[in-house]
Order: sequence, then C-alpha cells, then structure tokens
Amino acid sequence: MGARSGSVLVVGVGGQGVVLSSAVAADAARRCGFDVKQSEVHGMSQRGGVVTSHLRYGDAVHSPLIAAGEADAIVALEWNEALRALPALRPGGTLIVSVERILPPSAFLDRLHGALRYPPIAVDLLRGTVPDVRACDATAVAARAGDRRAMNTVLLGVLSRVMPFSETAWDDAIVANVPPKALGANRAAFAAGRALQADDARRALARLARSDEGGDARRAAASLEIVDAWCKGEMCGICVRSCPEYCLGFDAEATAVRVTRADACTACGLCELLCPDFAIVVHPAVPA
Amino acid sequence: MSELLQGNRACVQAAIASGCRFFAGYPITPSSEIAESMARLLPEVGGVFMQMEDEMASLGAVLGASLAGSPAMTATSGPGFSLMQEHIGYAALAEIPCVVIDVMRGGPSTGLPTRPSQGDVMQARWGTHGDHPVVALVPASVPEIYELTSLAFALSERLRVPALVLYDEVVGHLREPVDLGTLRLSRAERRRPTVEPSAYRPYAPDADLVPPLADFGTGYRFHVTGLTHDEAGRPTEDPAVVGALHRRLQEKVARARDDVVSFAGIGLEDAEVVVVAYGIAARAAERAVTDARARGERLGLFRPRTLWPFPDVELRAVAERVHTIVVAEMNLGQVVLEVERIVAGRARVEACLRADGTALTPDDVAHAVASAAGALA
Amino acid sequence: MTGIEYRDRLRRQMLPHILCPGCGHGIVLKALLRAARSLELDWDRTVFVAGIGCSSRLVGYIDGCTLHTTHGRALTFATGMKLARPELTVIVITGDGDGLAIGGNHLIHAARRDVDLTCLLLNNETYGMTGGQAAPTAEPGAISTTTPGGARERSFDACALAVAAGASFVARGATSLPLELDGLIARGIAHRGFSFLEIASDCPEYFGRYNQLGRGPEMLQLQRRRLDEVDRTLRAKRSLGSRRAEGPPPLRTGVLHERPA
Amino acid sequence: MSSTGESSSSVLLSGNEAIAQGAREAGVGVATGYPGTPSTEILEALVRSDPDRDVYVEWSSNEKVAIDVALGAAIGGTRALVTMKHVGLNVASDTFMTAAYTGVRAGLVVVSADDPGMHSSQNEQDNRFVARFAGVPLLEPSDSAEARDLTVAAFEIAERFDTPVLLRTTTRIAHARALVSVRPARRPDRGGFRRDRPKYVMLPGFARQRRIVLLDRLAALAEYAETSPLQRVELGDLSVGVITSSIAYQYVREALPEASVLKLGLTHPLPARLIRDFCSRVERVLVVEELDPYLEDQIRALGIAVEGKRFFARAGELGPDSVRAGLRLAGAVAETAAPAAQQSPPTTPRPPLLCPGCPHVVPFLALRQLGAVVTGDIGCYTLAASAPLEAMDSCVAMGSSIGMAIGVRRSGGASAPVVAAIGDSTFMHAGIPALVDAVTNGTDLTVLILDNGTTAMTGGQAQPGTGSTIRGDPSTRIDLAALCLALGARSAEVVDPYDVAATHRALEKAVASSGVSVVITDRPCVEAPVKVRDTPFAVVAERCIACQLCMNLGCPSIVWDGGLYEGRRRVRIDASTCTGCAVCAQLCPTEAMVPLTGTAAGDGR
Repeated sequence: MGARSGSVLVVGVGGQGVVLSSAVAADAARRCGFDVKQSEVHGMSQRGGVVTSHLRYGDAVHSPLIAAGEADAIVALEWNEALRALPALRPGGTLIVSVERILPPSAFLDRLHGALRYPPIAVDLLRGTVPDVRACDATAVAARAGDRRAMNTVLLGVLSRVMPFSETAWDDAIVANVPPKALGANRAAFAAGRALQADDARRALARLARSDEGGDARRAAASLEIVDAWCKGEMCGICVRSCPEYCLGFDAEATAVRVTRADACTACGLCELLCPDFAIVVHPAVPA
Repeated sequence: MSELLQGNRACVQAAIASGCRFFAGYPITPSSEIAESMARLLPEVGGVFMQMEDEMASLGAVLGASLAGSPAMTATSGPGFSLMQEHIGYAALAEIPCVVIDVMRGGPSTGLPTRPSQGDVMQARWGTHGDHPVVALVPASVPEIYELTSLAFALSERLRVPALVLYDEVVGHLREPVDLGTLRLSRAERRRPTVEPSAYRPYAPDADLVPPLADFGTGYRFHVTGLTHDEAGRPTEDPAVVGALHRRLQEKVARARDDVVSFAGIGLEDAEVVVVAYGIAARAAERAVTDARARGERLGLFRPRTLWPFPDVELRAVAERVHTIVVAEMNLGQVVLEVERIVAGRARVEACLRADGTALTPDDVAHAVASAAGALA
Repeated sequence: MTGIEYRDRLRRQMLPHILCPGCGHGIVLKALLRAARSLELDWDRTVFVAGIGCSSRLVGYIDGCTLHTTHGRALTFATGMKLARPELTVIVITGDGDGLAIGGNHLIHAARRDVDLTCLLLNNETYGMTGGQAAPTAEPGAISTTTPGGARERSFDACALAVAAGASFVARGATSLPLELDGLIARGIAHRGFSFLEIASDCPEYFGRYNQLGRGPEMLQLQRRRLDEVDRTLRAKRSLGSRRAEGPPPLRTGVLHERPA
Repeated sequence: MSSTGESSSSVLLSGNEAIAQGAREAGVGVATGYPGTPSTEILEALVRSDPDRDVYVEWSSNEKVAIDVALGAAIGGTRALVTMKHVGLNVASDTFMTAAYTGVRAGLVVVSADDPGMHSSQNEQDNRFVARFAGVPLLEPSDSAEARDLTVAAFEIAERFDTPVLLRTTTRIAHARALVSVRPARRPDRGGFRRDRPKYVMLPGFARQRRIVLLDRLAALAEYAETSPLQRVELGDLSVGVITSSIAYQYVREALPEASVLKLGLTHPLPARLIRDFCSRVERVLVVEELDPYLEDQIRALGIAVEGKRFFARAGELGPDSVRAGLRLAGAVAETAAPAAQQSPPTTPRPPLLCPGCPHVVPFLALRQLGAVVTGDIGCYTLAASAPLEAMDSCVAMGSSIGMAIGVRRSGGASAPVVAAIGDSTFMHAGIPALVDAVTNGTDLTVLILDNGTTAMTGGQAQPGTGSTIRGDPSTRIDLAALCLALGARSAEVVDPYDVAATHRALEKAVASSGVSVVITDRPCVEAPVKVRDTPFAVVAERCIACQLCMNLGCPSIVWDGGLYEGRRRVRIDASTCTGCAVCAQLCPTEAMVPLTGTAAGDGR
C-alpha cells in the first residue's frame, strides 16, 4: 500500500461504541475518496468481551484486517484493551487511549487478598516504547461536553488530528452514522476531543490509583470451628448455600458441615452469621 | 379501736400489711373494691397497682412481679377465676408465690354477678389441669378475711405455692366492726438462696422440700418454665425426674399441713349431729347450732377455715363420734362429696344445699338438721 | 463482623437446640445476644421472657435470667416484672401465634401501656410447635394443616397493629439480614418505652414444606425477595406476559415508627 | 483528494448487507432463515431495504423449516433466499440434499455463513464440502462487493441450471464492510406454481430419474465453471501462481501484489481445464485457502502437484500475518525482517460474559447449588459454563440438551439430578422433538427453558415465543408452558428468574419430581429487542461487609470498591451499566444493594 493509505485499529469492550467509532472513521475515509475496508468481530464478543474493529483505507484495499505491527493508529476505548492491541501498532504509530478501566469479573478472582488482576495504568511508562501516546479521560471529557456515553467520539476527535480526513468529512460521517438524538452530544464530544491537549488524564489516573488500594495482602485463610453435635447438616444447609467461596460441604452422612476448600475462605463470616444452630465460628487468621 | 370495715377492704389491708407490693387485676363484680382499694393504697407504700386487660394478664403480671421479688396478688370472681386457672397451674409447677382472691358469685357463666355462691370451691381444687398442690382458705367474716389473707401470703411465700382465698359476695361486701390491732398477721418470708449464684439450682429443695427462690435481678441467673423440669430448671421428660417433681410438689404442702390446715368448731365434744359449713354458710349454720344448743340439742359445727388441704383427719375424728353430719353449702353439693369421702361411712352424711343466689339461712340449716334427725328417727 | 462474642451467653449444656434444621429462630437469638453485648447490658439485671412456641423456646438457651411462661402471656409476666422491679431490662420473645392470636390482646395492651419492654415477635407464619397450623400472619392462600385449601382470612400486619396500639418503637427485621437485626434489637432495647420488633423468620419444616417454599436457604432468599425495594422493583418490571405467579407480599424492614415514650 | 469528493455509486456495506442488496437486485420474493452468527444480518438488512414489503421475509423456527419454505417458494415460481450459519446447514441438509434432485423453478440461493476461528460457533466445519456432497454449485465471495455480485449471479445460475446454489461466506466476509456499487432493487417475479410430480415428488421411482438429472446437471455446471466470469485469472509474475478463493484471495493479493492468481468465485464444480491451464503457465502453484484443503485435494486429484496446507494452517481463521508467514515459509515472498511489533504487556483476559441483568444468571446459580448435571444448549446461556457460574456440563448443537440429558439419565452415570438447559428459541428450533422423546419413553428429566422472548445470542431476533415477526408485526406467541403440558410434561412451572428463591425452589421441586418436569424462566432479554434499563441499584458502602457473595453472579456491573471491610474489598455497582434486576439485592445479607433513588442517600439505619 502506498503513502496514500493507512490503518486504524479501534479497540474496546462490548457496549463502548467501538463499532460506531470505526464506522464513522470508515465513512470519513470514504467521503475523502478512499477505498475502505472495515472489519470487526460480532457474536459472543459483544457480551462484555473484547471488540476490535480494523479500518483500512487507501487507493485500493484488499485485506480487511491489519497485520501485526502495521496499524498507523490504535484508538483504545479502554486501558487493558490498549495494551492487548499494542502489537498491532507500527513503530512510530500513535496510540490514542482513554484511561478507562472496565474490569471483567475475572479481575476479582483473588478475593482473599483483594489483589486486582488488571494491568496498572502507567501512561508514562508506556511512552518509553510508544513515543506518541495520547491519553485522556475520554469519559470525563464527554461528560463535560454533554453526554458521558459519547466518550468514543472524543477519541475520534483526537484521532482526527492524525488522520488525513477533512473536518467536513468527519462531521458528515458523524451526522450520517450517529442517531439524531445523540448527534449534538457527539459533535460536541468530537470537538472537545479534537481540541484536547495531551495529558488530560491526570485526575482520572489519581482516582484509579486510589481505588487500586487493595486488601490486606498478608491475610492467610481463616479457620472454621464447627461443632458437629450442634450442626443439623444437610437438612439445614444454610451455610453451604451462603458461602461465597463454596468452601463448605457435608460429611459422609450429611449430618454435619465440613470445610471443603479451606484455603479459599476469606473469613467473611456469613456462615457463622447465618447458622441458626451456633455450630460455626469463624476465626480470621491474624495478619502475620 | 374498732372500725366498720368491708370484707374486700379488709382483704386489701391485710395484704398490704403482709407485704403485698404488687396487685394486678381486672374489674369484676363482686371483687372490684379490692382493685379499687389497691389502686389507692398500694402507691402509698411504694407498691404497684396495674389494671390489666384481662384475668390471664392479671395473674401473669402477678407471677412476673413475684419472680422479681414482690409479694403479689390478684382478685377476681368466678368467670375471671376460670380464666386464671392456667396460670394457677403455672404457679404451682413453676413454684411461684402468689395470692388469688376469688369473691364467689353465682355461676356458671355470667350467672348471678351480684349474688353470693360457693360454687367455685371445687374449681379451686381442680380447676387447672394436671396434678398440683393448692392452698385455699375460706374466711367467714371480715376479720377472718383479714387474718386468712395474711395467712395466704405467708403460706404462698413459704411454700412457693399459689394461695387462694375464697369468700362469697356477702362476706366480701359485708361491713363489720373490726379492731385490726387485735387480729393476727401471719409473717413468712420467702426463702432466698444462700449459695453463690453459680451454685444455685432453682428447683433443688431444702429439707422442707421447698427450694429457695432467688429474685430475678439479684445476680442469680436461672430458667423458669412451665415445662416439667429438673432441679436446675431444665425442661425434661425423664419419667423419674417428672414423677419425683410431682411427688415433691404434693409432699411439700403435705409436710406443712399442720401449719396450713385450720378449722373452728362448736360443741364437737358432745354433738350427735354436726354441721359442716364454711364461709357465709357457716355463719347461718353457727346460728342454727347455737339456737339448737340453747334448746339443749346436741348439735355441733365443724367449720373449715382451710378448704384445701381439707382438715380431713380432724373431721374423721368427729365422724367417729357422731351419727350424722350435715354439710351446708351454697351450691348443689361440692364439699359434701369430699366430706363423704373423708367420713367414709363412719356417719351418715346429709346435705343442706342452696344455689339460688341467696344465702343459706339458719332456718335452712335447722330444717336440714331436723329432717336428718327425722329420717334417723 | 462476627467479632462480637456471643457464645459465652449460651447455655451450652442445653445445645443442640430443639429447633428444626433450617429454622431461622437461632439466627435471631444470635443477633439478640450480640445486640445485648454491644449495649453492654448488665446480664444480672436482664430478663428474657417468652411464651409458648418454637420461638419462645429460645430463652431456654440463654445463660441468663430466663422465664418461659404460658401460651400468649409472656408480655403479662414481663409487664408485672418490669413494674415490680423497674431496674430490670426485660426482653420478651414471642411468636406469631403466641403474640398475635392467643396473646394478641396482651400485645396491643402492652403497646398501649408503653411500658419499657422490648418485644421480639418472630413471625414464621405458622404454629410450628404444634405441627404447622395457620397463624394469624399466614397470608390468604397459605397452606397449613388447618387450612388445607389455603387460608381464607386476612393476615395481621403486626407492625401496623403495634403502631396503631401505641407502641413507641416499632421495627421490622428479617433473619436473612442478620446484622441489621443487631442494630434494630439494640435500638429497641435502648428505647425507653414499649419496643416492638417483628422479625421475619422461617419455618422450613412446616410452612416452607406445605407451601413449597423450599428449605432454609431458599426461605432466606425469599425474605430478601420480599424486601420492599426488591419487591417494588420486580413488580414494576415488564414480563413476557406469561402466567407467572404473583409474588408474596412485600416486607418492609427497618425502624417503621419511633416516638419518645 | 478533495474532502468532498464522494463516490456516488458506492456505499459501505458489510458482506451480509451486500448479500441482501444482491438478493434485492435479483428480485428475491421470499427470504427465510434462522438467526446464527455470522449470517443473521442478511435478513435484517433485507427487511430494512424493503419498506414496501415486496419481499416475504421470515425468521423460521429452524433452518430445516427455512429451507423448506424457500424451496416451496422457488417451486412456486418466486426467487427465494435462505440464510443460516454453517451448522444451520446441518439442520437444513435433509432438504438441501434432496433439493438438488428436485431442482428449483425460480432461483433458490442458500447462504451458509461459516465461522473460521469459531468466533461464536461450536465447530469450524468447512461447508464447501457440503456443496460437493449435495452436488450443488458453490459460490464464494471474497468481499462485500463480490457478495453482492455473486448473490445476483447465484440466482441466475440457480435458474439456468435448475438447482439450488450454495453461497458460502465466512465471518470475515459477512462482518467486514467495504465499498459496494449498488443498483436499484427489482420487484419479485411471481412465476406461479406448475405441477410437476416426477420432479417434486421424490418417490424412489422419480428420485432415480432425478439422480441422473443431477449428474447431468453437474456435468453442465462443470462446463459452465470453466468459462464463468466468476473465475478470474490475474496473470503477473509467473514464478509463483496462487489458486485461491474467498477471503484468502485478499490476503494473497496484499502479500503478493505481483503474483499470478487464479481467483475462483465458483468453487463447485471446479473448472478443471482452467486450473490445468493456469498451472501450466506458472512455475509453481500454491493453494491458499482457509480451513480444509478443499481446493488443494481436488486439484491434486487432477494430477497437479500443488502445495497448500503444508504452509497454511488448517485450523482457525487466516489473516494477513498468517498468509504472509505461509508464503514466506513457502519461499514465495522474500524473508524480510518483520516490523518490530510492540510487545504487549501482560493484560487481563476478557472472556464474553452474561450481560448485567441477564435473566439467565439465577437459574444457573441455582443449578450449581443443586449440584445438577446440566446438559446445555446453544445460546447466551452457554456462558454459564464458565466462571463464576460454572453450571453447564455440555453444549453440542441446537436442541441437543434434552436428548443428551435423556442419555445421561439413562447412562446410569449420573447420581446427581440431570437438567437440560435450553433457550426458548432453541427449544422451538430443535427441543420439541426431544421433549416428546423424553415424555413418550418415560424418562425422569427436568428441562429448564430459559425464556427471554428473543434470540438473544445473535442480537435479539424474533422467534415463535416473541409474539412478533421479523418486521415487528404482532404474531401469535407460542405459550411454552401450555405447549410442554400438551406434549405430556408432568409440570411446567413458570418462574421469574429475577426471583432467586422462586427459581431455586422451582428447580429443586422439578428435579425431585418424576416424569418430565419443565421449568420456564420468564424475563425478557435486557438487551433486545428492547433495552431494559430500570433504576439501577447502588451499594450502601457502610452496609457492605465485603462477603462478595454478589460477585458469584459474575455480573459485570458489580466491581470492587476502593473501600475495605475487615481487610476485604467492598463492592460497588456501576450505575451506568446496571439494569436494576435486583438479583444481587436478594443475595446480599445486609441489604446493602438498594435502588439508586431509594434509601441509598437517606440511610435511616
């Protein structure tokens, strides 16, 4: 592909508006006379999963997909997805990212220690390998522009600074693709994004850092004291059903409760709280 | 110095003088004056008067107060007495001291609210379900109301039993000159535990078979229940424990019999015919007996002051010497059955009964005696 | 959260208790003991009074001054005791049948008198001790041994009744929200005057079985389903228009009424 | 380039939209299908393009019904389109195979949208073989423009040769958007039905004759394939020739802009002469195709030494990287230094999830707690197999859940209760016969029908339980409970899946009962056809005891909060995504979850 071509990878999480953003950019490209191909994956990925949309434009485009290391720009609506998409970026390419964090339930698996399974948001660190990182808190910008949901369009505004599409083409594409009732907010969001200076993300970063303060990482699993003679076993079963960690089961005769997953216990105490028979006492482990 | 005092008022004065500091009751004729007097007088001595929503509540409150250490009583009449039966049983099993005054009126049901009767005497014995000891006193005069109400408190506190005082509408509303200074007040303190709280077993009896009773709120923690229980107060169905409990409850009263049972008599030493009567009926009988004796007839009077336990040994001794016993009572024959059981053929037993809302008269008794004598002749 | 020690307030030698598997009453007792501990009640001057029924059995397991009275009459004993010895803290545990049927009169009068008592009424909509007969709180349609075709009478709203009768503190809690119970009970005890707390509890053995409500765990969930806000949320929702059954009546928890005694 | 220089005849269309466009231009009169990614949008686009309702469009109850309707339409004289995903063709194949015998009258085009890479499918079957198996012509577009062109051509071929035509796309074609030159739609021709029993009544005597017709037709088609404009020879550098089709063509073109390419649009029957000719002109022939060596094996069978799957993966989707790598491996492109791609720092995986407020969550929470063996089915609820619900033990094909449950039950291998979990749409699709089987053979079984009133997995298409058609017109809604009872189920309890207790209870009761017991959960999908966004819930932080029981729902709206309670993380609800289903509030033991407008602010406790 010659100089008059380019590719943009838009990434995010289902529901964020990845496809719409990509469609707007594709339409802008078309309006500027380029051949365009745009591809995304539907299906299960729309259920809270990763959504990626490849946009390629040029005089003649064959592949709808961008090869690794060939994207001129990545527009990431979410931090984790930005990192996941990085191998697509060509050397010297531009990463446009909102310091948005959408945490999948799998990020919360370590309930005992409260450690979040999510890559730290470190924009400055990233600049070491990707010189042109344009980070912002797109949701905050969009909110100021009128509708926080237009965060994707804020990023298009940022993108418009590095794309060879005219402002008119962008605006026409927005008008053609955005539902009429959201048009005002999206136009404002686009303008705000286009006007954005780098490093509009500092406040968001501070906020996210605060919420990253995890639990007591030193905590060990708790121990449970069960008085078999008082326990009414399977006929009751309240504790077994209440345990958030599925730590409890029954003994062979199902007459008393047994701890089946001792290391998963977080000492939340629900079993003790809800045991009507005084049969369980939770002894939280003392921090080392 | 004597004063003119109504029976119901005498009852109140005796109770307060005997340490009663809690009264809970529900209005009912012909006992209402007791509650009214209590409402006035109890606060003056630092006591508590409560008008409750019904008789069950009244005796419930009395039992609660008693467990908190207050000698307590209630007063009622037949319908209310019926309602109290469950709690009388509770007091008997849980051994909670309390005094219940039943001012008897004509029944059954609403019956004759303002008329006298002696129809509750068997209810007093067997009104609550199950075997249980009961102490029931039957005063025949205003002074005796005073003395026996006082005695009821003493017995109740000492034996941890419900003590009942039964008198009828006539005695309750009767005004008689009374010199309170000359009347006997009985004093018996509730026995409190002397052991450490940790060693306290609320139903472990002393030698007299009565367990000491701690007041709630004094450091002793224990369980009181209407379920049959062991000495620690824990519910049990162990036949050995249950049987022993029932026997002890009976036996503790039996052992105290000599302090409980009392009666009065006229001419018992030489009588050929003896009239057995209690309460207001005994006063008619007394007139009939004294009139007859004035005529030289060998008529006697046996007047129980304790109906339950009945002075049975004493009456049996009398029966050995007489040929006829006439039981005069204002019902269709209740105590007469007990007398027949006690006499057991040693003498003829005849009844002089009246259940029409009016009091027995001396003539009624005289007639009955005469017809008994006639039948004999 | 469970840090407040309550086990030393139990008559351990009496355990295990006689209540059926999954019965919610034990949860209430634990909350009561925690609440008492948090208030630092003088245990020698606290008396627990109960009537007759499953819930009333709870007092037997408290290592304290406990009085297990006759059916329906716990409040009368409590009233007498409190008046005779005002320094006592008197806490009554009763059930729906005990407190609203046979003892209903005592309840309304205790509320009216506003004597400084705390009354916990454990509502499991049934007579458990006698084998699952209809209680006055059983909703119309509820199956019981005495309403085999479903109850036809209206049921009591115990809290509304208590408010109307003059109770100066009225609250409702649920065994499915055990920690909230601590706070409600503590506030009830601290309140000067008659405090009435209705606590939704569960009888899986009878009410749950007869009405196909499941066992303890499901009945706890059902309570939360009935919570006012959950109930309102679900009722307002569009369904697919199918023949889904109407849910049970809502359960409003928290302090519902409070005035100085 | 002028910023206003707009290309007037071209529009950006996805492959699916382009097929709909082509069908409209070809004057299609009846279009049917069953939703299935990546085919679903074809009929939806067709409906959008047809406000005047010239075309009869329906979501059929399954692919077999869809193709029957379409075949009937075709022999009734109206051009018909039937769409499905690749596995849908398995369902439709009974008709498909024999339609090749009967032939059509008006054009019948069957679209099979394959899913290399299994983005949202349970297998990766290469349906090109099905065309060969059935003996029908196979067209493979390589982008949106060709999707339009080949659709138009498919109708023409169908009529010219009196045969159904299989138009096979893949996810990358179906869902990629590219510029397409469009022409106006044509109103459908209504040719009318002509009785022709020997042609349409496939009694053995007639069928034997039609088998011969089929073989003769294939011969004619093979001849057509040699000269069809759908085959394209792009001669360039003759050192390497590439034979390719479909999306692979695009990657090849990009990686080898100078190479000679035989780009096949009609891949069954294969043009043997054309291939031989092409191969004879180049020094070396590579076959680049996605999935199986469909072209490669057939070309080898012609006695031509070609290379293909040696260099290109048989599993998964091809892409510009893998094609370039394969070509490099084959020595067809120079070993250039690949651009130094960025290393990706460690990231957190993001598997697909059930949506916030999804009515499927609670039944599976209950099934997990009941310890049931759950045979699953095809739909969003298959996600219940993954953490944290982990409550599904199999998922094979549409409607398999019930039959498999019967088998598990009869295997003696299940000591736990056996529950078949199936969506309403899937039940209508293929569950009913299996339910009949369970009833008539007296199997003790619980069937959980997850009724959300839509075909949610594919984006909310109407189905028999929806009560509306693909055009949104009201229609008779099938009463699932009545249906199941009529089929002989012992019970059919309808429960609110937002009611945690009721759902658990209903399932517990059902698994304990004998015979076939059905539990039907009744809540609309929160995403489609109407987005349900009721008052969101919020967490009253000071009430949260950080037990995290609510997190077992796997609800994306429930996340950790910054706050700690006894060293554990408190939770927070993301109000912007919470739909207000109130399920978490029923798990919470402290009533910490409250409607945002509720007592969250004025906490009186």
